[in-house]
Amino acid sequence: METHRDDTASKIGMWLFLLTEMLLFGGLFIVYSIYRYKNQEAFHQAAHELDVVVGTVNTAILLISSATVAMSISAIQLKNKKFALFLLGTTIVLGLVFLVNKYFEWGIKIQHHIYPGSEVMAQRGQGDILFFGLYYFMTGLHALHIIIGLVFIAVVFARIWNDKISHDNFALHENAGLYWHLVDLIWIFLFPLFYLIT
Amino acid sequence: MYSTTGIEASNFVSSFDTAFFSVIGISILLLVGITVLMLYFVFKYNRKKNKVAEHIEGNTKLEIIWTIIPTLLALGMFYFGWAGWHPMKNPPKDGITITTIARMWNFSYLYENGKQSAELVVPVGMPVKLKLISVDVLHSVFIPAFRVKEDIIPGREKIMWFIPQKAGVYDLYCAEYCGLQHSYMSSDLRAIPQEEFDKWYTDTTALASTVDESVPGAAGFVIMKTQGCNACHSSDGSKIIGPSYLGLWGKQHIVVRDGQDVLVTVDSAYIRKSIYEPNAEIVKGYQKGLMQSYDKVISEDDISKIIDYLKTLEE
Amino acid sequence: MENEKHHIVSYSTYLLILALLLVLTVVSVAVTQINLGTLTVTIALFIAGIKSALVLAIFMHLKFDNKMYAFMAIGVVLLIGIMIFITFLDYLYR
Amino acid sequence: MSSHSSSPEPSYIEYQGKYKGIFAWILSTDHKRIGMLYLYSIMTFFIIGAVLGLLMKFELIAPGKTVMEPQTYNAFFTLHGILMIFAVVIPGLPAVFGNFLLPIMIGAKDVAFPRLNLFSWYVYVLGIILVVISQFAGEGPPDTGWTFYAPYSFRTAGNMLPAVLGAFVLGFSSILTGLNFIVTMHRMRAPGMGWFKMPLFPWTLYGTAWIQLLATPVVGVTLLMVVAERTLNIGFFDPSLGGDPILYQHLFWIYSHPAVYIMILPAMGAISEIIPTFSRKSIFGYKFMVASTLAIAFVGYFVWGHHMFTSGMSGTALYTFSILTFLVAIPSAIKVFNWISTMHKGSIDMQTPFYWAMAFIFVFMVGGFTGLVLGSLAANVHLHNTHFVVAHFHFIVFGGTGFAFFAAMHYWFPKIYGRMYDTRWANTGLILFFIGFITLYMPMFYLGYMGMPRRYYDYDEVFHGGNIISSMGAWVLIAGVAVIIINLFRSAKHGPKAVADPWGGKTLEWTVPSPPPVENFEEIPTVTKGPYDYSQD
Repeated sequence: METHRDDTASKIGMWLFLLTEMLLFGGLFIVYSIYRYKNQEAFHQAAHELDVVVGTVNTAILLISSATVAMSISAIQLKNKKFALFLLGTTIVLGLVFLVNKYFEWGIKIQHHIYPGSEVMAQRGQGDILFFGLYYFMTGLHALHIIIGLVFIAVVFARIWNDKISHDNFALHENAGLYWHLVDLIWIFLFPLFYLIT
Repeated sequence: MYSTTGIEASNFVSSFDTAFFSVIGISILLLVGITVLMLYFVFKYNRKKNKVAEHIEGNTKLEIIWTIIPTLLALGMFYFGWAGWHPMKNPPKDGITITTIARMWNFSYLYENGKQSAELVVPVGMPVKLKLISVDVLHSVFIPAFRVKEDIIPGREKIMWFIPQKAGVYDLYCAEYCGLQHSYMSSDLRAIPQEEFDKWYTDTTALASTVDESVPGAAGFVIMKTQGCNACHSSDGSKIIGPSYLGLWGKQHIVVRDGQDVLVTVDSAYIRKSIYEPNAEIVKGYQKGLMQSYDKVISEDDISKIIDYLKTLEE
Repeated sequence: MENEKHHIVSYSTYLLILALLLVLTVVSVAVTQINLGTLTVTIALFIAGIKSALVLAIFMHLKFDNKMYAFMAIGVVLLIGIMIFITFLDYLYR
Repeated sequence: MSSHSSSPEPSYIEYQGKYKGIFAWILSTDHKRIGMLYLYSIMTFFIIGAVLGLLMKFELIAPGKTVMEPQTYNAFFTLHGILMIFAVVIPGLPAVFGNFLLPIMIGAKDVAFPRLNLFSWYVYVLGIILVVISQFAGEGPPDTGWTFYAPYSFRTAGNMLPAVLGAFVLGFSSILTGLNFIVTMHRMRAPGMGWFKMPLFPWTLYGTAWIQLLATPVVGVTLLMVVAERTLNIGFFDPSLGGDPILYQHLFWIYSHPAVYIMILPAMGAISEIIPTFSRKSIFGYKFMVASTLAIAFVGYFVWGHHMFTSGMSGTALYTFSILTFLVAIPSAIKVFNWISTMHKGSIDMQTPFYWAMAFIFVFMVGGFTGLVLGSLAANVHLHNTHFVVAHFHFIVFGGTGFAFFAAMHYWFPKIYGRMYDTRWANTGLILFFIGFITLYMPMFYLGYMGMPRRYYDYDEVFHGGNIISSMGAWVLIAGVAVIIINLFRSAKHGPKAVADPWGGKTLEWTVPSPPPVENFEEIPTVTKGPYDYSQD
C-alpha cells in the first residue's frame, strides 16, 4: 500500500490528543477546585510551605523553553538548521533543569516527612493531606509529561541532525512543539494554584 | 408488603405513585402507539403490496411538532417528579430523631434517650428523622414500602425522614453495594401505635427485662445481637467472615500481629482488644480491615457480659 | 484536501511574547504577595488565563492556523468550565 | 480459497502480504482486518460475559445459596460489568463496524493513521490481559462492581490494581480509535462528499469519537487517582483522610454517563442505515438526524448526576440534572419518529436486518421510557439501585447496542465475508433472542418496583416468582445467542456467495465487491448525490 503524507492530518491528530490531555488535567482541576472550596484555610496555610522562588524560577524556565521550541520551528522553516538545533538543545537543557529543580523541591519536602502516608502527614489536618496529595499527584503527572516531551524533542533533534526533518517536512517538529507548549500551558495554571494562592 | 387498601404505609407513597404512574402511563401509551404504527407501516408498505417507494426527503413542520410536544411532555414529567421529591429534602422541625449507624453488614439504631435497638421501631403518625452515619463504606437505607431511600456516606451526617402511616412490620434493606454480605444487610422496621411506642421507648430497662438473668450469658447474647455481630461470626462453628464463637473461649489460636505469627490464648484481654482494636491482630486465615472498632459503642460492662455469653459456647 | 499553508512567525514576535509572559509571571507573584482576600485567587487565575491565551495564540499558532483548531481548543476549555460549574452546583448548595 | 474473484484485486481476506498465517492478521494495518480482530475478540468476551450472567441468574433462581458462594457472586458481577462495558459494548460498534466500514462509506482507502489503528487493538488486548490478571493474581478477584466506588474499592482485599489499570488501558485504546476516526472524517472524505452528504453511520461515529476523546480522559485520571490512593495512601476519596467519596462518583459518571452514548450512538447510526435500505427510501429528515446525533453527544456530557440522585447531592444539583436528563431524551425521540416516518410510504423488504431494526426500535423505546421514569426525582428515590435500574440499562445497553450490533452484523455480513447466511436460522435466532430478552429483563422492572435492590446475592421470598421467570428467560436468550452465532460462523465458511449489493443499498460500501479488495476502491469515487438517494429507482 502506498502511504501518502498528510501533514494536516497529523496536526489535527496532535491537537485532538492535546485536547484529551487538557481533559486529563481538567479532571484534576475539578478535584482541586472542590477540595480547595471545602478546605480553604488549610490550603491557604499549606501553600505557604511551598517555595515561591523555586516555583517562579521553574515557571520562567518553562516559558523560555517554550519560546525556544517555537523559534526553532521558525528556524527550520527558514532553513537555518544549526540555529534550530541550538534552540532545541536549549529547550532540552531547560527541561532537564526544571526536572532537577523539581527533584530537589520534592526531596526537601520528603526529608521533612511531608509526603502522602507519612507519620507527619497523618498528624496534620485533612486539608493538608489533600493539598499535598494533590500537589504530588498533579506536579508528578506534569513532570511525567515533561519527561515524555523531552523524549519527543530529543527524537526531533536527532531527525533534524540526520536531515530527516527539513524546511518542507517538519510536521513532527511542529507536533513536538505543540506538545511542549501544552506542558507549559498546564504549568501556567499549576503554578498559581499551588504556589501563589496563599 | 404492599398495602392495597386505604391508608398508605408512609406519607411519600402517594407522591411516588403520582410521579411513577404519570410517566409510566404516558410512556405505555406512546410505546403502544408507536409500535402499532410501525407494524401498520410495515404491513401496509410491504414490498409485496407497494412496489415503488415514494420519494420523501423530510418535513420540517413535522420535525418541529415532534420536537416541541415531547419537550412539553418531558417538562411535565419533570414537574411531577420534582413536586414529589421536594418535601423529602425538607424535614419538619418536630418528630423524633433516630441515629442510624450502618456498618458492614448491619444497621443499629440509637434513640435520643440512649436506647439501642437492632430493629427500627417507630410510632405511627409521627415524623421520623433518621440521622444517617456510616462507620466504614457507603451504605443506603431503603424502605421499599415507604418509597424512601438515602445513601449513607462515611464522614458525613445526613438526614432522611418520613411519616409512617400504617402499623406493621416492613423490610429495610441496604441498597448501596457494600461488600460480601451486602444482600444480608437488612433489618426490620416496626411501625406501632403511639401509646405502644411510648411504652417501648420509655422502657430503658427493656434489655434487662427481656433477658432472663438466671440464664448465664443471655444478656451478652442480646447485646451482640443488637450490634449485629452474628452477621460475620457464627455460633455454630461455621466460618463466615470472622472466626466462630463456638469453642472460642480459652482456645489457643495463631494470630498475625504486625506481619508476625503469634500464638495467643483467648482470654478477656484478648476479647476486649478484638472488639476495640479489631485490626491489630487478625486470626490466621481471615482478612484484615473488615471489622471496625466498637470503641465507645460497646461498654466495658457489656464486654464482660459478652464474655459470659462466650463462656457458654465452650465445646 | 490541500495541506494548509504555513505562516512563519518571526523570532522577534516570539521574544516579545516571551518577555510579556515573564512580566506577567512577575506581576502575578507580586500581586499575590499583597493580601487581597478572595480577590487573590481571581487575579492569579485571570493572569494565568491571559498567559495561556498568549501561549495558545502565538506559540501554538492558533492565531495563524485554520480557525478549526481555535474552535476546538476554546470548546474544550468551555466544556471543562461547564463541568466544574455543574459540579459546584452540588457543593455550593449542600 | 477461490481464485475466480470478479475483481482483479484480491479481497482483503485472500490478500497475501509480507506475513503468513495469523501474523497476516495481527500485524496487518488494513482497517478491515483490524475490524475483524476486534470482532473476534469482542465476541469472545461477549460469550464469557454472557456465561457469567447466566451463572448469576442460576444463583438467583431461588433464595439462599444455589450454585455459588457470595464472594464468587460478587466477583462475577464485577467481572461481568467490567468485560461487558469496557471490553464489549464500548468498543462494540465503533471498533468493529466503524473500523471495517467507515473508510469505505466515506470513500477512503483506509483510516488516517493505519498503524495507530493496529496499535489501538494491541492496547485493547493489553487492557484485557490486565483484567484477566486481576482474576487470578494476588488476593482474589475484585469484588467492587464495575463502578469501583470509593471507599469500598480502597478497603476490599480483592485484587483491584490490575482491574483498575485494565479499565484505564481499555479507555486509552478507545481514545486512540476516536482520534483516528475524527481525523479520517476530516481529511479523507471522497471528493464531492461534503459533511452533509456523509451517511448517518459515519455521522454517529463522529459524535461518538468526540465523546471517546473528551470524556475518557476524565475517568482515566480518576482511575489513576484510585491507583495512587491504594498504593500511596494519598486520600483523594477516602473520608478518613478528608476525601469525598461523592466526588469520586461525580468524576466516574462524568465519563461513564457519556459512555452510554458511546454505546448507543453508533447503534442508532447502524439502524439509520438499515431502515432506508430496506424501505428503499431516503431517510426522513436527514439534517434532523444529524442534529439530534450532535445534540445527544453534547447534552450527554451534562447529565451524569442522575446516577447519584440518592447519594446526597444538593437539591439544586438534583433538579438541574433531572431536567437535563429529560431534555436529553428529546433527540432520541426525534430519531425514533424519523425512523418510523422513513417506513411511511416505503417499499419495505422484510429481511433479517430489518426485523432486527424493528426489534431494536421496540426495546430501545422500552429502555428510553423507563429511563424517563428514573429521571423523575420522586420515582428515582424508590427505584434507584434496584432491579428496575438493572432492567433499564440492560434494555439500553444490551437491548439497544446488542440488538443494533446483531442488526449490523446481519446487514453487513455479506459485505464482510462475501457470503450469505441462512435466513431461516437467522430469523429463528432472532425470535429466540427477542423472547428470551423480554422474559429475562421485563420481570426485573417488577422486582425493582417491589423493592429488590441490585447486586443482591440473596433475597426474600416475595421476590422469588419474578426471579424464576427472569432466570428462565436467560436460558432462552442464551439459546438464541447460540443459534445466531453458530449460524453466522457456519455461513462465513460455507454460505452461498454474495453479490456486491445484495440489499439494494445506496451507500458507498455497496459499490465495492464483497468482500472488499485490500484498497477498497480501484479509483476513489466522486460523490454527487446524498447518501440515500432512491429517487432514480
